[in-house]
Amino acid sequence: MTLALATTTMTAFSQSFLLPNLLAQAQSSIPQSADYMRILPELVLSLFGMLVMIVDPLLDEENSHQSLGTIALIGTLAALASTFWMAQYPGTAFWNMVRVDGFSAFFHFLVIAIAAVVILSSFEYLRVQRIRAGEYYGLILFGTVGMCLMSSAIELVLIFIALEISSISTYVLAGFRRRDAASSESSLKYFLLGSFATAFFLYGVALMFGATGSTNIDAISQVLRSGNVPALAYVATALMFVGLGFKVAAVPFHVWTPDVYEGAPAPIVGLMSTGPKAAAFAVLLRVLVEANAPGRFWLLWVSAALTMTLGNLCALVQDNVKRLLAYSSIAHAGYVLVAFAARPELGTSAVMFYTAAYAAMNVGAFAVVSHFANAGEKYVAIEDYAGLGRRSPVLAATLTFFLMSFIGIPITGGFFAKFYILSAALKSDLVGLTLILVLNSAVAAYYYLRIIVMMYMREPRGEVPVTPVPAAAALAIAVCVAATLYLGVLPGRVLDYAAHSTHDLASDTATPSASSASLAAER
Amino acid sequence: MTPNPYLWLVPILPLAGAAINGFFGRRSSKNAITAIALGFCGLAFFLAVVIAVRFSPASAPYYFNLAHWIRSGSFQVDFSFYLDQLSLVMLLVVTGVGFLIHIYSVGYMWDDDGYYRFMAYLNLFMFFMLTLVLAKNYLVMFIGWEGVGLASYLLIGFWFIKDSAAAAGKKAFIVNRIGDFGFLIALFLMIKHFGTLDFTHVFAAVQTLPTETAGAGLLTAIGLLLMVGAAGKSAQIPLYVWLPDAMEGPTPVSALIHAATMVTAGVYMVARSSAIFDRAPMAMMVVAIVGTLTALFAATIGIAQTDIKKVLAYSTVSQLGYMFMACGVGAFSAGIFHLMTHAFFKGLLFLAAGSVIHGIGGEQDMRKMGGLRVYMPVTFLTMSIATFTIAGFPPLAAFFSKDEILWKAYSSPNGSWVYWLIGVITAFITSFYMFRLWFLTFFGDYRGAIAHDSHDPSRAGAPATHGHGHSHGDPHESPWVMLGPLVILAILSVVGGWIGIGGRFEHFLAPVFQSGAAAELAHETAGEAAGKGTETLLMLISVTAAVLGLLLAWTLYLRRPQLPARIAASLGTLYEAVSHKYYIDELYAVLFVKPLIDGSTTILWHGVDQGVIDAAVNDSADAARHVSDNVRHMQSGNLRSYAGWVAAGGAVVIAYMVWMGVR
Amino acid sequence: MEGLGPIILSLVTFIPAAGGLLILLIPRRDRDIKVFALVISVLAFVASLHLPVHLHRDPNTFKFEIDRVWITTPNIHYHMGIDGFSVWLVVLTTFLTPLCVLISWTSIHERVKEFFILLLILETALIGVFTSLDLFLFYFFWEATLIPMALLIGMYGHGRKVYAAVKFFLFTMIGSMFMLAAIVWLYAKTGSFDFVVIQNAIRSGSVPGFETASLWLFLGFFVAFAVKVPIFPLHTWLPDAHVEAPTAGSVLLAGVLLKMGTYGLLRFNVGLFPEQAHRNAPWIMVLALIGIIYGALVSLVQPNMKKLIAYSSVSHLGFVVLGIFSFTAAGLNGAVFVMLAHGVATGGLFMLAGILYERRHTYEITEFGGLATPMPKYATFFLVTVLASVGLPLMNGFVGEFLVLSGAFQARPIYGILAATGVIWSACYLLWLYQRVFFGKVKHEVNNTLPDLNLREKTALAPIAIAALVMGVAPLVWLSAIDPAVQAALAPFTQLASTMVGR
Amino acid sequence: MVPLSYYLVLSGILFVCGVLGFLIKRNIITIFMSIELMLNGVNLSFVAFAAQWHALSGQVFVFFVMVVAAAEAAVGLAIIIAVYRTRETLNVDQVNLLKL
Amino acid sequence: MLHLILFLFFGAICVAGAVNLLVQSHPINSALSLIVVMASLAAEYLLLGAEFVAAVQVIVYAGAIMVLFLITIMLLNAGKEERTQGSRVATLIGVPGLTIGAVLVAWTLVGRLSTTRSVSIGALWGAPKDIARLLFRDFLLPFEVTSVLILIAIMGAVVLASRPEAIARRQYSGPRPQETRELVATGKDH
Repeated sequence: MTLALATTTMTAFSQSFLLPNLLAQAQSSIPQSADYMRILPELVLSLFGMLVMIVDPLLDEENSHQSLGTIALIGTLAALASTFWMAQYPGTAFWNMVRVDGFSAFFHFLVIAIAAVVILSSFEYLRVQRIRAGEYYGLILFGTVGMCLMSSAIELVLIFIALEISSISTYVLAGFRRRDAASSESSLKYFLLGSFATAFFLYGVALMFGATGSTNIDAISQVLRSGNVPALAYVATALMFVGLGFKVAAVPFHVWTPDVYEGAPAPIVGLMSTGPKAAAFAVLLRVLVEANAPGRFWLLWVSAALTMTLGNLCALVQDNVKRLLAYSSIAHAGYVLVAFAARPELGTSAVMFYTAAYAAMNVGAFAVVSHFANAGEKYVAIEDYAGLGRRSPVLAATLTFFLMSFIGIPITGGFFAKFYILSAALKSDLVGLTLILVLNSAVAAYYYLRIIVMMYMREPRGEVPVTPVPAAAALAIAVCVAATLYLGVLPGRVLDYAAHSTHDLASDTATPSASSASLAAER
Repeated sequence: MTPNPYLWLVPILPLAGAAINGFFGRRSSKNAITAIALGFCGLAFFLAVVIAVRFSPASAPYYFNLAHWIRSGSFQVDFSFYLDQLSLVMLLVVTGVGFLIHIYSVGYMWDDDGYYRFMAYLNLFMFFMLTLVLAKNYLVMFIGWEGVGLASYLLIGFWFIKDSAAAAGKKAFIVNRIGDFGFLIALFLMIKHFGTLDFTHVFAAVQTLPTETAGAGLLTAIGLLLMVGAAGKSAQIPLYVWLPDAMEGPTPVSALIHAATMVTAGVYMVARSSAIFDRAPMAMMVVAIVGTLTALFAATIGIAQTDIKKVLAYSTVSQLGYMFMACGVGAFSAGIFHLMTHAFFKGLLFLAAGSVIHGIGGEQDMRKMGGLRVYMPVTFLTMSIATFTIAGFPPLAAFFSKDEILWKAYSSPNGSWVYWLIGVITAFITSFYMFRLWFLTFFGDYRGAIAHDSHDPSRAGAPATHGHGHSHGDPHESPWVMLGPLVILAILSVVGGWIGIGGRFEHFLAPVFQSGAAAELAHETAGEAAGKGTETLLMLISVTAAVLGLLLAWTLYLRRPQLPARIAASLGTLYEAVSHKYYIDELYAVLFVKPLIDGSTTILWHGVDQGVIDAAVNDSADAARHVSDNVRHMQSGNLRSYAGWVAAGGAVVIAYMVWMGVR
Repeated sequence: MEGLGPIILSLVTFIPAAGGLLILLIPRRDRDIKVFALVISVLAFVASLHLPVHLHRDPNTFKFEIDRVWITTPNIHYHMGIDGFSVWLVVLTTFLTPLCVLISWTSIHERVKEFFILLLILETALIGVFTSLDLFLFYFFWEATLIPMALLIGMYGHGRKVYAAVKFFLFTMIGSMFMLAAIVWLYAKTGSFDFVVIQNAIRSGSVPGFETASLWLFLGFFVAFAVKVPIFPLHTWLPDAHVEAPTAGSVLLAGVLLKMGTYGLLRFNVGLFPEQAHRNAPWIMVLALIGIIYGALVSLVQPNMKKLIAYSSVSHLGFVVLGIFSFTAAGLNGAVFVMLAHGVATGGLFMLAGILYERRHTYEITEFGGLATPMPKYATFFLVTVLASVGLPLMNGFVGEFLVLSGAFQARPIYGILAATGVIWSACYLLWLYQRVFFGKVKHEVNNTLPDLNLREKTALAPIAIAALVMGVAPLVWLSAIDPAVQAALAPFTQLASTMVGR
Repeated sequence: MVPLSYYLVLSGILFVCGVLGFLIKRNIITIFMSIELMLNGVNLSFVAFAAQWHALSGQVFVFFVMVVAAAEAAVGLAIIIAVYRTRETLNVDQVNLLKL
Repeated sequence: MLHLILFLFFGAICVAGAVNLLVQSHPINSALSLIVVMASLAAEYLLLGAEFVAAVQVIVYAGAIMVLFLITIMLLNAGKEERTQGSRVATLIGVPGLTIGAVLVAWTLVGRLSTTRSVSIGALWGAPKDIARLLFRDFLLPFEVTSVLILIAIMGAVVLASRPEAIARRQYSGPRPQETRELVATGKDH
């Protein structure tokens, strides 16, 4: 089996690097070095992914976790570094397949960082849960490639493929807790519904292709901005929204989220609730905003309202922490959709900031949860957290910090994230949505508070063990805390960057005023 | 207006005494305590005398600004003191009588564990009372006003072990608060319309206003509200209820606070505000009516009381009624005159009664007394003087003052013969029940059981009343430290009235009551011819009334002691009602207290607070949880259902978009 | 000259928090921790005294201002400063905290370290609320008070502590969310969080769409503050929170936290939206009125000492709101003064109740009676505090209430009259409480053996009694600082107010 | 001469049949098949549009879609096997441990 | 004309196969009918002049993918599916919603389509050469990226399809997790 793997790896390797050289003769059909620079992080990631695959068979199961994890970590860090390098080469590559701009660089960085932290927090988890490391890390790395491509692709087909890469890898990762029926079930549900939604998305792409004769975002936006929009484009947008709405868990396409999050391994939940979601939001921005999809305003308005309300409502009575956080992630997706409904030049930066902040706190929260869950993820009920504040104060404090960030208490990233969405919404006079958002976040405070109350105000239950936090997980949590705090105390730099790259997005497209005008027309 | 830097010392001295005793009394010897208390109080008295001696009508009034107190925006109030003829009289009365009663208390309270507390409280009371009297503006007056209320609260509840005493104290404070409420509103009106509370400025402002004929007006409102305050402090209808209960306090307290000084504060305040009342005839009339009714009403109750102190309490209420009657008809000077004499003889009465109670071991029920004149001659003598005085026999003090009041009630422009008639009837009743008391207490033979049996166990907590080692056994005379004040007061209640002869007192006070007095004088010169004749006639009538009262009491309680019971029987319900003070307390309980408590409990607390607001909060929380519980069943766990949701949602989205497209 | 100038304010604000963080490092020896906490809080108090001493009297500017850029986007400044309104509230906070430390000396047995850390952090947050002039900073401190308080209630309380804590948290949270929306709107339109900037922008009418939005903004702020005050229908969290909270918690809750609400009304609702404030004054005053009478009546019948005091706070703060919305000099002066007086008096009452709880572990009034015999010193302190709370002249309660009432009376006589009945009610419920607890014979045997106050408790209570007396006798010390701020606040109201009095 | 819309309608029918199958079929494998059916429908419309726009890229998309479909098939069937191992059933209605 | 007939013929087969897939209760039959659909689709591609696609359709879909399906069905020897009533939502909400959506889409496709140009055989110059040009130049990146996709698919298949006991035996120690689903999971281990 490993042999087969090795061979496939080699073929893939050869495909991705030798072929271009073979084609080198045909002039004007040679990818320039700049082109490779513009997909440098993807290249690095897949390189290390293969490295993991190769090393895996050489080590014995017992102590492969550490070494493989280290390799994967190094890979992500290298990719992270290469992101900066990539950012030096703005522009399109591979014949208008990908565009490197502030926007994509931002999401590259975000997604890879998430992957890095998740890998870090998985070190111990894999040992405790007895999960094979090789495929695990490999899949994370390759999945990250997909996410990165999602954020930079400007060609619907490439977007589709990237989407599939990230999805399939997460389908598999969700089912990694092999001994647990829940895990495989979540994997199945995720897979079937995922491909179901992807089919919708694909159909949308087809219709968009039919309506505009192209699948390139720029070309599409040209058509869609030019006066008369074909009716087909509306249907296409609808279908694509269904597909992407599923990926970002917007009501009523959210149904998969709680089940999948509950069944999947905790660190993976941390990954898939942030990484693919961030990428999906990026795609949504490209498809809806950059391509200036028609008739999207009320669509977003309603689904935003529904999403946050339903998410919070359901979360009120959850007793399983993972499930509770799943619903909360639905609610947060709703908050982000509010920003989508705002005027693009305001909303986009808010979206970017929110995804970043949410990633920081959510990955952190799940890192804590996954450490505390223990073998077989036995302890994920809220009651198991009773008295945590007394038994391991630091862990409890960090979790409290993340929960505060969820609630949106100042000097946490969550506050500014919410703040920016609010200000974007208010600046574009979405008073109704603002009120719904405000009420929602007030309600949401209740169920986050439940956990805090459990940890600090209830007596410990004896049988729940508390193992000391291993170094790697501690480091991961620390990184998340630092990030959340940084975004909460000095959001300036990130925000400037987001706003700036919003200009990229807006300038790639026609003037933002045009699209906002089209929005205004829809009200 | 001439400054007098000593004014502020008068109140401060007793305060110092109170502070010293209050803080260190617990650990210092009784002699030290006595020295401190009497020392500072005496100093105050001495200072008052000095001030009085150096008082010259020419340079009056005196004033002194001690310090700023409150300032907000343009409105400002200072700690400032004021001395004119009126406050001089009050000053002397308060310090003098107060000092005497201090001395008396030394004897009366010596054996009480709380001796130091008692002395401290008394001094504290003196401080507040003097502040009240010497205030230059209504707010400083209000300090004293509330302060004496506090002092009386503390002193009534002095034996707090007794629930009745504690309750009485609370009652006194709260009823007073109701009066103060009116007082406050009056102050707010002044602030709003005059922008100041300083007497001189307020009155100056008032002078510019026209006399209000048709009742409803600013001054009338102020006057009525002030009267509410006065009624609270001076126990007038309908707020008199606290005073009888206040007798739970030690007797010196009853004498000092609830007879001589504090309760008269209302009269003083009304007199002080004469400038306002003069221009609010409506308010004046109300004052007069209230006073008259109270006088009669309280007197009738006094008939049927058996507790010696209760009798005196109701007589106090009724005498205060006289004073208000006087003020109400514009005869402020007469009111103050009676106030002064009343301070003497009523203080004397109480002290004597105290000495009686003290002498027979804490018994207060007159039916258990009798024939005490042989046991305690001095007390008997002084008591008799006091009784005759209050009954209004010439030439004793009350004769002049009461007669003055009745005459003014009849003659003054705002007066009428009705006031006079009721006044005379009251005088008759007064003399009747006072002599009833006199006969029951001192004549006949001693009806009390052996003293220590007579101890009512409920008094166990009140050591002073039976603290004497030798108080057991036969009734006995009190020590001289107690009798001394009695004698002095007796002398005062004999001669005290003479300064009023020929309207000297009135002319002395005239500058204070400018307008009012002026009016009266004018009126007198007019009705001079008729005046003199009628005055003597009325005088005779009232004296006869007093004599009749004496005779009646003599017949009923000395000659034919069995008669009262029969009369009581024949009167039946009426007697019942009278002896139960017309059930007023019960009425208030039913009308106000109970509804308040029950209403607050059932309607407000359990009803609104828990039933509505909290319920709403919790219900909405439950509702949210319930909704959430239903909504999450959308999450059936079945894959096809999920697909169904997705498909349906997709359909909705498509439908909307198609509509957008074709629109 | 403003002495230490701008540093002092940050110093006062952050000394406690710094101390709290230092406590983290101290090993878990309870005694050291307590002593250290005491030292820190006293230090903060001493430092804070610098403020009133060197406070400028000129009305129109903030004093000890410090204005540094914190975050460029969004345009957030570290902008602090105080005026007559806030200066005494700061001092009040620093004054009460050492007493809280003393009072919880023995009543807190476990998790002592956490307790004092929370306490000190809470103090910083409270001071911050009063000192910050940047709306974001304000909101931050506002929220920051929430968590330590909720934890104090939930971790160290008794009975249904969790219910109380959650209720407290959610009530405030929901309210402050609306405030956040309003703040964000202001930022969205003016591009600044700075109080002064926004105020000027509004006054100069240079805020787009303000006319239409102002009512909603006003309400947004109002809801947040009304919950905190608490104004009548939103008050039900208060009794629960108080009853379950530990003594120190109650003291700070009643003494300072509630003032955050009234301070907010004064600073923001009145300061930023004068017209709206004026337009909405009638119904707000009605609510305040209901609060006064309703709170008093309900507290009259409470069987639980702390609940009784809690409801009395509802009544007292009704006075504050009434005074604020009377828009008269007397009213505003009085309102601020009542804040301080209530802070001292009610804080004292809660400390006393706590002392009793330490001895008997109950607040039920029926459990006591006749306590004046076994513990006279205690009874004396209690009496003094009660009298201060009842509003006896020469005690701090009187001055404020008198001013508020006269102000309200000038604005709307009938309101003034109705509110003045509060004078009667307060006497009723407090004296009745006093009678039931202290007078009569000792009903329960245990109460005979109760020890009287010890030195620590006396040192904790003496400042309260002294302050109550001094504030009553020499209120000018406080008023003279408050009055300029009042004049400044009333400037936009002069014609409005005059028309009102005319009515 | 066949109007383009005919092809599109046909593709639509296929797609709908796929969705319908997802909704009503109980056997996981069959459900997965109906997903393939949906993809086929999409492919048809791709090709049809390609014909309409005379753009070959449409056909290339079909190629990619097929590749993706193949990959999905591999993973999907593996997942189905895993599920069958733990649950010993292929009936969707019985795969509902995770709910609410 | 002929063209239309052919289209209708293969279209009819195609739809019939699709419907059959739905009505058949045994997976094998469904699979076979799916193959029918694909084959007839290939014909439709030919009609649209996409020879290359048609070829790939037959090779990849009918050839590779369906074989996988059949193998799985055999492996798990899945029987006839029982008609359990697991979900009302699917039938009550999903199906009607689906129909509505379908109708609307069809209506847009037919009615509002910007152009209803018709196509005839060989209308496309779809020579494999041009397609190759597209694939290896314009769409080079997606082409390469699919390799990553495939790699992932293989890894996933390997991980998920391998038996968990392999790991379990080697490393497992300590008590069995007690939860019910764990029992379901581990019930098969021995």
